[in-house]
Amino acid sequence: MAKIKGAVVVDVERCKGCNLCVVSCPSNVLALSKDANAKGYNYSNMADPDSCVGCAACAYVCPDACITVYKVRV
Amino acid sequence: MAKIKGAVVVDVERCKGCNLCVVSCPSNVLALSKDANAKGYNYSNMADPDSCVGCAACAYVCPDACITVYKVRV
Amino acid sequence: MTTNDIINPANLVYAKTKVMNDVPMHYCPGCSHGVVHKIIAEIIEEMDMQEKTIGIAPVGCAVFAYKYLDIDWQQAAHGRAPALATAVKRLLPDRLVFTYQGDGDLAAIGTAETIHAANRGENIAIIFINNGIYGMTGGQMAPTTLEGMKSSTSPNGRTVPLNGHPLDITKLLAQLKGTCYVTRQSVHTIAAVRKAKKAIQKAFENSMDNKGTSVVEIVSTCNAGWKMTPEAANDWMVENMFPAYPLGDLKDL
Amino acid sequence: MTTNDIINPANLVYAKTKVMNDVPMHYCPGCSHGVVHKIIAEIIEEMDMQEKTIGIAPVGCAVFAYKYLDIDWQQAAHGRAPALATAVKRLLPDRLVFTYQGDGDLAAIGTAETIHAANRGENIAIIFINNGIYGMTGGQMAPTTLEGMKSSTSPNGRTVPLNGHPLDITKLLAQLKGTCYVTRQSVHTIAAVRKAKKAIQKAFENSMDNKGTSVVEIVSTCNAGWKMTPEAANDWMVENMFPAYPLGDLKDL
Amino acid sequence: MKEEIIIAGFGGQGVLSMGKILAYSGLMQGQEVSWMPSYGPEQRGGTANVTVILSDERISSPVLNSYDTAIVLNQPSLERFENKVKPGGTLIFDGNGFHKFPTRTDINIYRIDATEYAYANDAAKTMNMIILGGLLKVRPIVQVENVLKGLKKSLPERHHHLIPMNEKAIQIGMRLIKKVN
Amino acid sequence: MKEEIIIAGFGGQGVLSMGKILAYSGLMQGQEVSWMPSYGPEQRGGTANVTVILSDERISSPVLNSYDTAIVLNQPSLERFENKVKPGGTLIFDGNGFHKFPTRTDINIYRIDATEYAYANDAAKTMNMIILGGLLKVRPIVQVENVLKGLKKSLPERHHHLIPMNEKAIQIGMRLIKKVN
Amino acid sequence: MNDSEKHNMEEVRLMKGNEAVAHAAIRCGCDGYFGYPITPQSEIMETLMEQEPWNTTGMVVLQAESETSSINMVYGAAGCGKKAMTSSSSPGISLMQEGISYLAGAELPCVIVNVMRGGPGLGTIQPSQADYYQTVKGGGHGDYKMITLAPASVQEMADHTVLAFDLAFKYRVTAMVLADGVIGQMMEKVVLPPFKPRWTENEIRQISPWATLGKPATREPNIINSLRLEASDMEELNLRLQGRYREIENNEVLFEEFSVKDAEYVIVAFGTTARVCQKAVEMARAEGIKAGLLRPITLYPFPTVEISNLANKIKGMLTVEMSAGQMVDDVRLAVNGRIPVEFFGRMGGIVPSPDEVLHALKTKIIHR
Amino acid sequence: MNDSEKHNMEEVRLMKGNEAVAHAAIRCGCDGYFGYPITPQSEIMETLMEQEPWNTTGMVVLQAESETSSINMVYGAAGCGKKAMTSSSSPGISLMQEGISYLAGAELPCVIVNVMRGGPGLGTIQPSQADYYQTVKGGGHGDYKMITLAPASVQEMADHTVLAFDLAFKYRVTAMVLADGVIGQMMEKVVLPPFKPRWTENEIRQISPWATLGKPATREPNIINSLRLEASDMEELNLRLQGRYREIENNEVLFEEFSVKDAEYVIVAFGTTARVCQKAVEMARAEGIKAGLLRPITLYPFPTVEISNLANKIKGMLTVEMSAGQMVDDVRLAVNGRIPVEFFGRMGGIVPSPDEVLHALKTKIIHR
Ligand SMILES: Cc1ncc(C[n+]2csc(CCOP(=O)(O)OP(=O)(O)O)c2C)c(N)n1
Ligand SMILES: Cc1ncc(C[n+]2csc(CCOP(=O)(O)OP(=O)(O)O)c2C)c(N)n1
Ligand code: SF4
Ligand code: SF4
Ligand code: SF4
Ligand code: SF4
Ligand code: SF4
Ligand code: SF4
Ligand SMILES: [Mg+2]
Ligand SMILES: [Mg+2]
Repeated sequence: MAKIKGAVVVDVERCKGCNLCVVSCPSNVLALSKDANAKGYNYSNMADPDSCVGCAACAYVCPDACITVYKVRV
Repeated sequence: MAKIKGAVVVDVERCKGCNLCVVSCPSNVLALSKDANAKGYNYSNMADPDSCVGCAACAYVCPDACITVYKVRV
Repeated sequence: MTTNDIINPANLVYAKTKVMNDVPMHYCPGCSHGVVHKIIAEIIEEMDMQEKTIGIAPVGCAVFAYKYLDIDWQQAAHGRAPALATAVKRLLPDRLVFTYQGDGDLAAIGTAETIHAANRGENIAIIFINNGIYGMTGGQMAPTTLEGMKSSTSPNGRTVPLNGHPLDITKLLAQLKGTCYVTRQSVHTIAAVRKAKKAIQKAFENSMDNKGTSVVEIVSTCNAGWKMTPEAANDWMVENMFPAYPLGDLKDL
Repeated sequence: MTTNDIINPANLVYAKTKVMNDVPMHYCPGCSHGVVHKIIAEIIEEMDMQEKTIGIAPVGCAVFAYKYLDIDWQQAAHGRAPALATAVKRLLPDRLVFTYQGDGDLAAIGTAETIHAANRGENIAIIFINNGIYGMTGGQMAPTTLEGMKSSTSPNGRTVPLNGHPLDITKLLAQLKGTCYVTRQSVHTIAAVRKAKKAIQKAFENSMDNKGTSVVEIVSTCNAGWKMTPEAANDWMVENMFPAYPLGDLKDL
Repeated sequence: MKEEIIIAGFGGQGVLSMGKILAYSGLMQGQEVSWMPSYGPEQRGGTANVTVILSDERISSPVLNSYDTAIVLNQPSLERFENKVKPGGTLIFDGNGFHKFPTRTDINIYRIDATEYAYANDAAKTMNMIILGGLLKVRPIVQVENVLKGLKKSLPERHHHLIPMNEKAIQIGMRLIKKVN
Repeated sequence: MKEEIIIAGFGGQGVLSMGKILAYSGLMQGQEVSWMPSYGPEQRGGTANVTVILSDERISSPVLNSYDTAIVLNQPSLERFENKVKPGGTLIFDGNGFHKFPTRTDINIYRIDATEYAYANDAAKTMNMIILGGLLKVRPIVQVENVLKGLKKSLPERHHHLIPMNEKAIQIGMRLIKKVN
Repeated sequence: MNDSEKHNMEEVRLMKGNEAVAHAAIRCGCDGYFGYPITPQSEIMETLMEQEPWNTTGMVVLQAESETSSINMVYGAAGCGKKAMTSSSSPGISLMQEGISYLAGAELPCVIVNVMRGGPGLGTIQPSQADYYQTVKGGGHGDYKMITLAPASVQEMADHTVLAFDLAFKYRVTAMVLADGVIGQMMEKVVLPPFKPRWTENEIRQISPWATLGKPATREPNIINSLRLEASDMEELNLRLQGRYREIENNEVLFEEFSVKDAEYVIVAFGTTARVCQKAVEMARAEGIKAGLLRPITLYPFPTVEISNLANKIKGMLTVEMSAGQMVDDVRLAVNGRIPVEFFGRMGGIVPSPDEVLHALKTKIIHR
Repeated sequence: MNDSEKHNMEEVRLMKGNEAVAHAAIRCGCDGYFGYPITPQSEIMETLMEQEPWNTTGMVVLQAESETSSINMVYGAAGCGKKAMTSSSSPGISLMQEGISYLAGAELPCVIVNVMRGGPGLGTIQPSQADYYQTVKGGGHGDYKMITLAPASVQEMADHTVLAFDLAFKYRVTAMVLADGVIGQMMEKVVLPPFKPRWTENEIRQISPWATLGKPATREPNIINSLRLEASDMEELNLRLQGRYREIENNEVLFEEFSVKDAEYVIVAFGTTARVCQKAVEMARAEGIKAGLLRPITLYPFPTVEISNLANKIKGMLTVEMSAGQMVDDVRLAVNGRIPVEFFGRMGGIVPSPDEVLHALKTKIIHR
C-alpha cells in the first residue's frame, strides 16, 4: 500500500495563533511557535512534519486562510 | 310551549345602511328603509316586526352598534 | 303584545355597552372594525377593566379607535404598537394592555416589532384585523392580500413574481416561544362573533395572568377596499380568505 | 523525501483561493467569519462567478467582508442587506446576489427586511452567521443568545423574563413560501466545512436558477464575545448552540 | 375669462368626477385649468369637494377662499360654502334632503332637483351630468361640444358609447334648473 | 503641576488599565484627571492607546497632539508617538519585538523590558504594573501609596488580595527601567 | 410616424401631480421604483402599478414592506448605477433618514419625492412645507446635502422628476423633489417629457464606472460603502462631499421672479405657497403696492446670492411658508441684517390665503 | 447613617461619560431605559444591565430589537407619565426620527442621549458634532423642537441627564443630551447626583394628569395622540407647541463664558470642542490676544440674545465645530451681520487641536 506524505506551509505573518489548526490535525503535526510574528501572535508551524498526511483538515478550518497543503504518494 | 317574541330598536342616525343586519336575521324581520337619514344612508328598520324572535343576530353583527334587542316569553 | 310593549328595559337582551362611546364611527358601512370594537368594549365592561385598560391604536382605519372605546389609549406610529405595548405593560404590570392592528400595520412595517414582542413573551394581547388590504390609504396591497386579489397597487391581481406570497404571520407567531395563545377568528355571523369574543376575552385574561403574548387574528372584510357590498364582502371572505387563513386555534397553552 | 520536496506546486492539495485578497483580516484569532469567507471565495472561484457576483455586506464584524473577497460589494445599513439584495437582483436578474449577515443584523434590526425578502421569494442567497452575540460592538446580547448565556448586556446570563426567548429565525424562514432552501451548518471541523460549502454552493446555484430565497445559517463562534479561547468556543458551541440550533436542512425544495 | 368654482357634496355623489369633466372641458377650449380636491382624511362617509378653476391666463393659487360659483349637493356643504360665493356670484343646489335653504340676496341662487329626477328616472349614473347641464345653462363657461370632447378624452375608449347618454343628461339639466331668488 | 501622558501598545497589553490606575492615583492625591482611550473601530488585534492627564487645575482638552510622556509598547506605537513627545519630555518603551528604536535626542528615553521579565517570571498579569513602576521611577508624578489607594478603589473587593503583588511589580519596574540616551 | 415619435409628440394632458411623477419616471428611463403607500402620494405607486412599465421599458416597480426597506432598496439599485427612486410623505420620509445619510456617504445618485403633509407626528394629511429643515439642513446624521427641487405645478412635478435624475447623476447625490399635498393631489395641464430609453449595462459602465455590476478581471472591485476605519479617511470623504456641494451651489441654483424688477417689497415663497403669494402680489399691485415674488425652485442650493443682491435694492422681505418658519432662516442668512426679513406662515395642513399674505405684507413689512 | 444618606453623600468617582449617564438615570428616578447597542455609547446600557436597577429602584431596562423599537418603547412609557429614556449614536438616532416627531406631536416628555460619531452613513465611530442640524433644526418631519443639552464633561453627562428629565417634564417635550464620542468614552471625576425615588402612580397622576394609567370613572379618557382630522385642529396643536417653544427660549438658555469680559474676539463652541477651544483661548491670551470663549450649554434654546449682545462689543467671532459648519448658522442669525462670523471645523471623527483653532482665529478673524 502506497504511503501518503504531506506537508503544510503556514503563512506566518497572516497567522493569528488561534490554535484551531493545531487541534484539528488528526496527526498532531502542528503546534504554536514560541516566537511571535510582527503582530505579536505565536504562529502555527509543523512541530512534527513527518506525521503529516496532507489531509488538509488544518487548512480547511483555518479562519485566516494561512495554510497551503501539499501531498505525495510515496 | 311558550312563544318568544322579540323587538329591535335601530339607532337610525347611527345606522349606515350596510344591510348586514338584514341578511343576518334568521326571520327576515329587517329591511332597509326608502328614506335616508341625515348622513344620506337608508337605515335599517323592522319591516316585519311580528317575526322577530329577539335572537340578537342582527345586533351582534351590526358594526355600528345601532341595534338594541328586547325579548319576552308570551 | 305590540312591539312597543316589548321595548321595555325589563326585556332588554342586547344593547350597546357603555364602554362604547356614543359618537358615530367613521368606518365605511359594514366594516368589520366596528364589530371588533364592540366586542372589545363589551369584554372590558364585563371584566370591569375600564379603569385598568390601556389600548394601543395603530395607524390604519382603526387609528381612531380611541374615539370609540371609552378607555385610555395611546396612538402608535405605523407598525410600532407592540413596542409601545411592551413598555406600557412592563411599567404597569397589573394593567390590561392590548394592541389593535391592521395587516399593513402588523405584518408589513411592524413585522419586527410584532415578532420581537411576541418572542419576548410580553404579557399583552394583540388584536390583529386581517382584511387583506390597506384600508385607510385607499386599498393598496397588504402582506396578507391573496394571490390574484386586486388592489390599487395590484390592479390586475397580486402575482407572486411581482409581489411575493401572501404572508401568514399568525402562523409564524404561533411558532414563537413567547406566545401562549394564538387563534384566528372572524365576525361575520352571530356564532363567529360569539367565538371571537371568547377568544379576545381569553387573550385579555392571559395578559392579566402574565402568561405571555396572545394573538387574536380576526379575518375581516374591507368592503370599500375590495370594492364590494358588505354582504358580498362577507361571502368573498368565506370563500377566499378562510381557505388561506383557516379559522381556529393555532396555539393554546 | 523531505518536507521541502513535498512542497511543490505539483503536489498542491489546498491553497488560498485567488478570490480571497491577500490583506490580513481584522477578525479576532479563531473567528468563524474567516472560515465562511474562505468557503464563499472558493465557491465563487469554482463556479467562475467572480464577474457575476454582487455581495451585500452587513453592519457587524463582517462589515469589512468587502476588503477580503475580490468581488463587487455593497455595504448595507444595519439589518437592511436583504432590501439591497432585493433591488440588486431584480435589476440584475442574471447575477449571483448574496447577503452576508450576523444574528444581530439579520434577526434583530433586520427582522422585517429578512422575512419579507424571503417571503417574496427573492432569488438571493442569505448567509447567516449565528454566533449568538453582537461581536462588533463588544459582545452584547443578540436575539439568538441562549438562555443563561452571558453577554455585556446580560452580564448574569440571559433570562426569559428580562430578555425574552432566543429566536430561532431560521425556523421561521423555512415556513415561508418564498424560501426554496433553508439549512443550518457549522464550520468547526473539516467535515462541517465541507458540508457548509456544499450548502452555500447550492444556495448560490438556486440564486442563479431563480428558485427563490435560500438561507444558509452557519452556527458560529465569537470567542472574543464569549470570552473563551477559540478551541473552547468550538466546544461550547457543540455542547450548547447545537442543541438549540440543530444542524441540518430545514427545507430543500 | 376666469371662473372659480367649488363643487361639494357627499362622497359618492360624483363631485370629483363632475369637476374633472369641467376641467377637461376647459382644457378642450384651450384654457388653463386646475382641479383641486379636498383629499380629506380618507373620509369614510364624509363630505367631498373640489375646486375647479378655468382661466385664460396662468392660474396662481389653486386653493381659494371665495368662489364665482358654488355647486352644493348636501346640507353641510351649503352651510360651509354659501358665504364663500363672491357677491354677484352663483350658487346652485340640489334640494334633496335639505331642510335649510340659502338665504343670501346678493348672489344668484338656482335649484336643480337632479337627485329626485335621477331617482325617478333610474338615472343615478348621469346625475352629475344633469347638474353640469344646469350649471352650463346659467353659466355657459364651456361649450357643450367641448364638454363632449373632454368626456371623450377622459373616458377610456370602452366607455365612449356612454357619451350620447351624457349629452342627453346635460340637456335634461338645462331644463331642470330653476332660479329661486 | 500638569502631566500629559500617552500610553500605547497592542490591545491586550493592559494599556487601558494602566492608564486607569494612573488616573485613579491622580484622583487619590486630589488632582484633576482625564482618561481618554482611542476607542478605535472595535479594533480586533489593532493597537490601543489612552491619553491620561493629571493636573492641579481644570483640564481643558482631553484630546492632545503632544505629550509630556509617552509609553510605547509596540513598534507601530513608537513610530506614531515618538515625534509627539514635547522637547524635554519622556519616552519609555518596552523593547520586546522592536526592530527600530527611538532616535530623538531632545527627549529623555528609557527602556523597560517588562515583557521579557514577565515572560521569564510568569508574571504576565502584572506586566502593566511593572511598566507603571518604571514610569514612577523616572517621573514620580504620583506617589506609590496613592497608586495603591487607587487600586483599592478601582478593584472590586474580591481582588484586593492582589494588591501586594501589584506593589511588588511596581518595585520591580523601578529596578528594571534604564535610560538609553 | 413610428411609435417612439408618437410618444415624443407634445400632448397636453390633465393629471394629478402624483400621476405626473409616475409617468415622468417611466419616460425618463427610471430603472426602479420602491415605495410604501402613504397619503397624499400613494397615486405615484398606484399609477406605476397601473402602467406596468415592466412590460414596456422593463422598469421594476416594487411595493416594499416599509419606507425603511424602500430607501434601502433604492440604495441597492443605485449602487448598481441604476436610476432608482422612492416617494413618500412626511412620516415615511422620517423613517428614511438613516438610509438617506447612507446614500450620501456612499455617494449614490437617486431621487426621492416627498409630498409633504402636516406634522409633527401622524398629524394631518393636508399640505405642509414643514419638512424644509429636514430636507435642506439635515434630517439624517452627519454633514450632507441633498439637491432639493420644489415644484409649484403639475408640470414641474413631471419636469423636476426628470431634472432630479439628471442632477443626481451629475453629482452622485440624492435629489429630493419636495412637493406638498396640493401639488400632489391637484390636476393641471401637463406635457409629459419625451421617452428616453433606460441605460444599457454598457452605458452604465460608462456613466457610473463605480457601479457594482460584477467585477471583471480588468478592474478592481467596486465597493459601495460609507464606512471608514480611520477618522482621517472619513474626513477625506467629507471634504470630497463638501467640495461637490460647493460646485452644486455655484452651478445649479434655480429660481423664478415675478414683478421683482421695480419691487420695493419682495415675498419669498416656494411650492404651492408661491402660487398663493403670486396672487397676493397681483392684489398688492392692484392696490399700488410695489410688491414682487421670488420663488426658489432649488431649495438646496438656495438662491443666496440672488436674495443677497435683492437686499441691496429693496426695503423689506416677507417669507411665507406652510410651517412655523424654516426657509426664513436661509433668507435671513442671505440678507445678513441689511433689510428687515419677516415671516408669515400657517401650520398643520392649512394653506394660507392670498388675503392673509397681503395683510401680513402690509402689517409686518410695509407698516411695521 | 442609613442607606439613603450614604447614597446621598457626595463621593468623587472616576468613570466614563456613558457610565455617568447610566448611574445618573438610576439615581434621578428614571422608570425605563430602552436601547440598542451602538458604539460609542453601548456602555450606557451595559452599565444599566450591570447595575440591575430593577432589583433596587424598580427601573425597567430593556434591550430592544432596534432603535426604531426603542424610541417607540420610550413613547409608550412616556405616555404613561413615566420617566423614560433611550440612547444611541448618530445612525441609530436617524432611525428614531419618525418616533421623535411623534413624541413632539403627542407632547410627551422623555430623554434621548446621542453620543455622536462621524458621518454620514456608517462613517466612523470617532467623535463628531455633525448631528447639530438634525437635533436643533429638525431631523423628523413637521415643526417641532427638542431641548438640547451639550455636555462638555463627564460631570455634565450626569448632571444633564437629570436636568434633561426635569426640563422634559416641565415642558412636555423631548430633551436631548447631545454628546460626542470623547465625552462618552473619557473618564473623569464625577460626583453623582443624589438618589431620588421614582414617582409613585399617585404622583404621576398629579404631575402628568394626561398620562394613560387606566381611565377611572371620574375623568375623560386620556389619549396620547398626534393625529388631527382637521387641519385647523392640527394648527391649534402647532400653535400650542410654538407657544411652549417661545417659553423655553425665554427661560431655559444656558451657556458658559470664559475670558469673555474684555475679549475682542470670541470663539463659540460646544461639547468637547469647547474644551479644545478653551485651551486655544489660553494659548491666545498667552500671546496677548484678547480672546474669549462662549460655550452654549443649551443648543436649543440657543443663547441668541447673549451672542447678539456680544456682537455689539467685540470685533469678530469664530465658531468651531466637529462638522462642516452647522451651529455657525445660529451664530450668524444671532449676529445678523454686525460683525464677521467665521467657521473652523474638522469632520468625520477628527477632533480639532488647540493649535489649529488658534491658527484659524488668527487667519480667519484677526488678520482676515
Ligand atoms: C410611516 C408611515 N407609513 C405609511 C403610512 C400610511 N398608512 C396609513 S394606514 C396604512 C396601512 C393601513 O392598512 P392596515 O394596517 O391593513 O389597516 P386597515 O386600514 O386595513 O385597517 C398606511 C400604509 C403612515 N401613516 N405612516
Ligand atoms: C442603526 C445601527 N444600530 C446599531 C449599530 C451598531 N452595531 C454595529 S454591528 C452591530 C451588531 C453586530 O452583531 P451581529 O449582526 O450579530 O454581527 P457580528 O458582529 O456578531 O458578526 C450593532 C448593533 C449600527 N451600526 N447601526
Ligand atoms: S488556524 Fe490559521 S490562524 Fe489559526 S493558528 Fe492555525 S494557521 Fe494560524
Ligand atoms: S494536512 Fe492534515 S496532517 Fe498535515 S498538518 Fe494539516 S491537518 Fe495535520
Ligand atoms: S347592521 Fe347596523 S349599520 Fe348596518 S344596516 Fe343594520 S343597523 Fe344599520
Ligand atoms: S333579533 Fe333576531 S329575529 Fe329580531 S330582527 Fe334581530 S336578527 Fe331578526
Ligand atoms: S376602508 Fe375598509 S377597513 Fe377602512 S373603514 Fe372602510 S371598509 Fe373598513
Ligand atoms: S468579535 Fe467575535 S465575531 Fe467579531 S471578529 Fe472577534 S470573534 Fe469574530
Ligand atoms: Mg388592512
Ligand atoms: Mg453576531
